[in-house]
Amino acid sequence: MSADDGAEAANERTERNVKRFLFVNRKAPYGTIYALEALEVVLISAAFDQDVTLVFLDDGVCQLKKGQQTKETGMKNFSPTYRALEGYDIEKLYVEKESLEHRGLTADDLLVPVKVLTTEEIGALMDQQDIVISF
Amino acid sequence: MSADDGAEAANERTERNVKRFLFVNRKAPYGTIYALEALEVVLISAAFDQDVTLVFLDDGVCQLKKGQQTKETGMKNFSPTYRALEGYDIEKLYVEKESLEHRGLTADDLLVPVKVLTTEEIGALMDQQDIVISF
Amino acid sequence: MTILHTINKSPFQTTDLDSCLRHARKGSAILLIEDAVYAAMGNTGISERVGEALKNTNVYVLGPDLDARGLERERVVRGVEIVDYGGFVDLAVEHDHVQAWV
Amino acid sequence: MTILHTINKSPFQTTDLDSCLRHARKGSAILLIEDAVYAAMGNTGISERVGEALKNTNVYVLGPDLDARGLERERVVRGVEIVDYGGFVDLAVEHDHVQAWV
Amino acid sequence: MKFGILINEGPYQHQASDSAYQFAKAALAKGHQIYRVFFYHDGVNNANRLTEPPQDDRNVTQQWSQLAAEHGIDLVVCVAAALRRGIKDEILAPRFRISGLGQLVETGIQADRLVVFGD
Amino acid sequence: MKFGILINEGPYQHQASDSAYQFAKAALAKGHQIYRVFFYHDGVNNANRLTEPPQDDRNVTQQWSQLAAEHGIDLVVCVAAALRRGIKDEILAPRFRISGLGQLVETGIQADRLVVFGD
Repeated sequence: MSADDGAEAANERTERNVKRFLFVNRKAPYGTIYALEALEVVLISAAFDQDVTLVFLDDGVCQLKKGQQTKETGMKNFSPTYRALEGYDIEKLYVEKESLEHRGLTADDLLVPVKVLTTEEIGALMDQQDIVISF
Repeated sequence: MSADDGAEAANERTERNVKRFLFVNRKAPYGTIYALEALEVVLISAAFDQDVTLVFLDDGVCQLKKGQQTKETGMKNFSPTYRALEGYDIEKLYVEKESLEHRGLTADDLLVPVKVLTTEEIGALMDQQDIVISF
Repeated sequence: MTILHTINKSPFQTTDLDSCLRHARKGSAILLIEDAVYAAMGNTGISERVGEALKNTNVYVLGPDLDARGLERERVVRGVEIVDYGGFVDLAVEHDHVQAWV
Repeated sequence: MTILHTINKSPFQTTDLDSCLRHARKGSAILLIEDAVYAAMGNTGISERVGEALKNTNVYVLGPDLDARGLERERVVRGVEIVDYGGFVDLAVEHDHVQAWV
Repeated sequence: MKFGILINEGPYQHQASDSAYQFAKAALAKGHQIYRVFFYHDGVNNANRLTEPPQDDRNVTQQWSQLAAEHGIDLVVCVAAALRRGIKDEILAPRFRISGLGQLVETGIQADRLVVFGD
Repeated sequence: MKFGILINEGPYQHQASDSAYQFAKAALAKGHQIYRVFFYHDGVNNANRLTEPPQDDRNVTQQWSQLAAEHGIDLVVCVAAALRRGIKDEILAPRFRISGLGQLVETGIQADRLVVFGD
C-alpha cells in the first residue's frame, strides 16, 4: 500500500482530473443486494480512468469468501465478478485484518488476492480519498 | 400481567375463535417505517376481537418516548396514535425494563401507561402466544 | 409451548442474535437463516456465545444459506444442526409458533 | 485531510458506530443522524464510549432528528454539539470528504 | 398444515422474498397448504409487474405469480402500504390482489402458523 | 460548493430520502449547488409517480420533483437498479430521468462533495 504517494502523483491526478475513489464494502453478500450492486458501480468506475480502491471491512470481508454456491437459494452467484476486477485494472483490494479474524477467516479463505491491512491502516487509507462511496 | 390465565380462559378463546396475537416492536421510530406501519396493523387487529398484546423491547421502547416533534424532519408524527390504543381496547402494553435502562429511560419518559417487565417475564409472555408478528 | 425463533441478520452487524438469546427459553429452537448463518461458524468472535446457547436451546442453521455464502458445513459449530428449506418447514410445524427476530 | 463521518443507525441495534469509532482518526468529525442520534444521549449503556470518542474526534448530532424522537436536547452528552440541517451542510463543506457508515 | 406468510421487504434489496419463496415451495412439496402470502411494508414492491431483472437472475415477482397460479395461493398486497409506495392495479403482476390489512390479521387467525420474512 | 447526493433507499421505509431532501434544501438555502441526486439500489423507488401517501403525510416523490423544478436539479435513476425493481419511464415522476451508473461516477468526479444517504 502506498499510503502517501507524494505530491508529484497528486499533481498528476489533478491535471488528468482523476480523483481517488474509495468503495467501502461493509455488508455480507446475499442477505442484502448492496454487495452485488456495489460491484456494478466499481466496474463502471473502471471506464472513467479514476484511481479506484476497494476496501472490505466488517461483514464486507465475507463478500470475498471462496466457494459460494447459491443454487438452492435461487439467487444469482455474483462472486466470480470479483475475479474479473483485475481485468478492469482494479487491483487495489484491501481487507481488514481484524474483521477477518473476528469472523474466523484468513486471506486463504478469499477468492481473490488481497492485501490485508490493520484497522489503523484502513483508517489512514480512508483519510487519503477524494470520494468515498459506502455500501 | 396474567402470565397464565388458566384453562378456562383458554377454552373460551377456542370457542370464540380468538387467538393470542403478540406484536413485537423492536425498532426505533422514524429511521424506518416499521413502527408506524406496525401500529396500523395493531389498530386493525382490534376490529377482529382478538386477544392482542404489544411488547416493546430493544429500540422498540423508543417508539413510546414522550415529546416527539417531527416538523423539521418533514416526517409525520404518528406518536399520538399510541394514546388512541386504549380507545380500541388495546390495553396490554408491555415494555422491557432492561431495554429502557440501557437507553437511559424510565416509564416516566413514555407517552402512555405501560407495564414494565423483565427480560425473563417477556420471554414467558412470548411463550404464551398463538401468533407473533414482529417488526 | 415451544417457539421456533428465526434470525436473519449477521451477528457481527446487529444485536438481534443477542436479543433472541436473552429471550429464548429453555427447550425452544433457534433457526439461523440468511446473513445470520455466520453465527453458526466455529472459531469466530461469537462462536462461544452460540456454544453457550446450545446448552438450553436447539440451534439450527439453513444449509442453502451457508452454501450461498461459501461457508463450509464442516466448520459449523458442533451441535448446531444443518437443515434445508424442508427442514425449516418441519421445524415450523413441530413448534407451537414461529417468531422472527427481524 | 479530515473526514466527516456520518452514522444513521441506532448504536443499540448495529455495530456501525463501533466500526466508525475504530476507524475515525484524530481530528475527524462524526455526525449522528436519524436513528444514530440515540448515541448522543447521556446515561445510556453506551454514553461512556461516546465520551471516550470526544477525546479524539468532534461529535455532532442532528437536532431535528433528536426532536423527532422526543430526545431532550439538555440530556445530550456534554461536548456533543447539536446542529441543524444547515449545520450538516456546513460540516460537509468544512471537511475534505464525507463518509457514510450506512 | 396451513401456513400464512408475511413478507416485509421488496425484491432483490433483501433476501426476505427469496427465503419466503423457498419456504413456500418446500411447504407445498411436503403437502402443506399456503393459506395466504401477505405483502406488507416494502414487501408490496414484490407485486410490481414491470420488474425486469438481468436475464441470468431470477425474476422474484414472476416466481410468485407462477407459484400462485400453480397452487392457487392467495397473494395479498396491503393497500395502505401499496399506495404509499405507488403500487397500484395498473402495475400489479398476475395473481396478486390489493386488499386491506384485515387480511393479515385474518391470516393469523386462520393459518396454523404465520412465518414472517423481514429486513 | 457543488454537492452530489446518493440515495440508496426507497421512500417511507427508511428515512434516507427524507434526510437527503432536508440536506439538499439546506444546501440550496446556503447558496450551494446540487450537481445531481443519484438514486441507486431501492432508492430508485423514489421516482415512482404512482406514490400516494396518506393526506396528512409528506409526498416524498413530489417533494423531489418540485425541488428539481424550482432549482434545476438533475434527478438520475440508475437504469440497472430500476429495471430490477420495475421502475420504468411509464411510471416515472416529473423531472426524474433514467440513466446509467456512469452518472454516479461522474457525480463523484464533478461534485466537490458526495453525500451518501442509505439504509
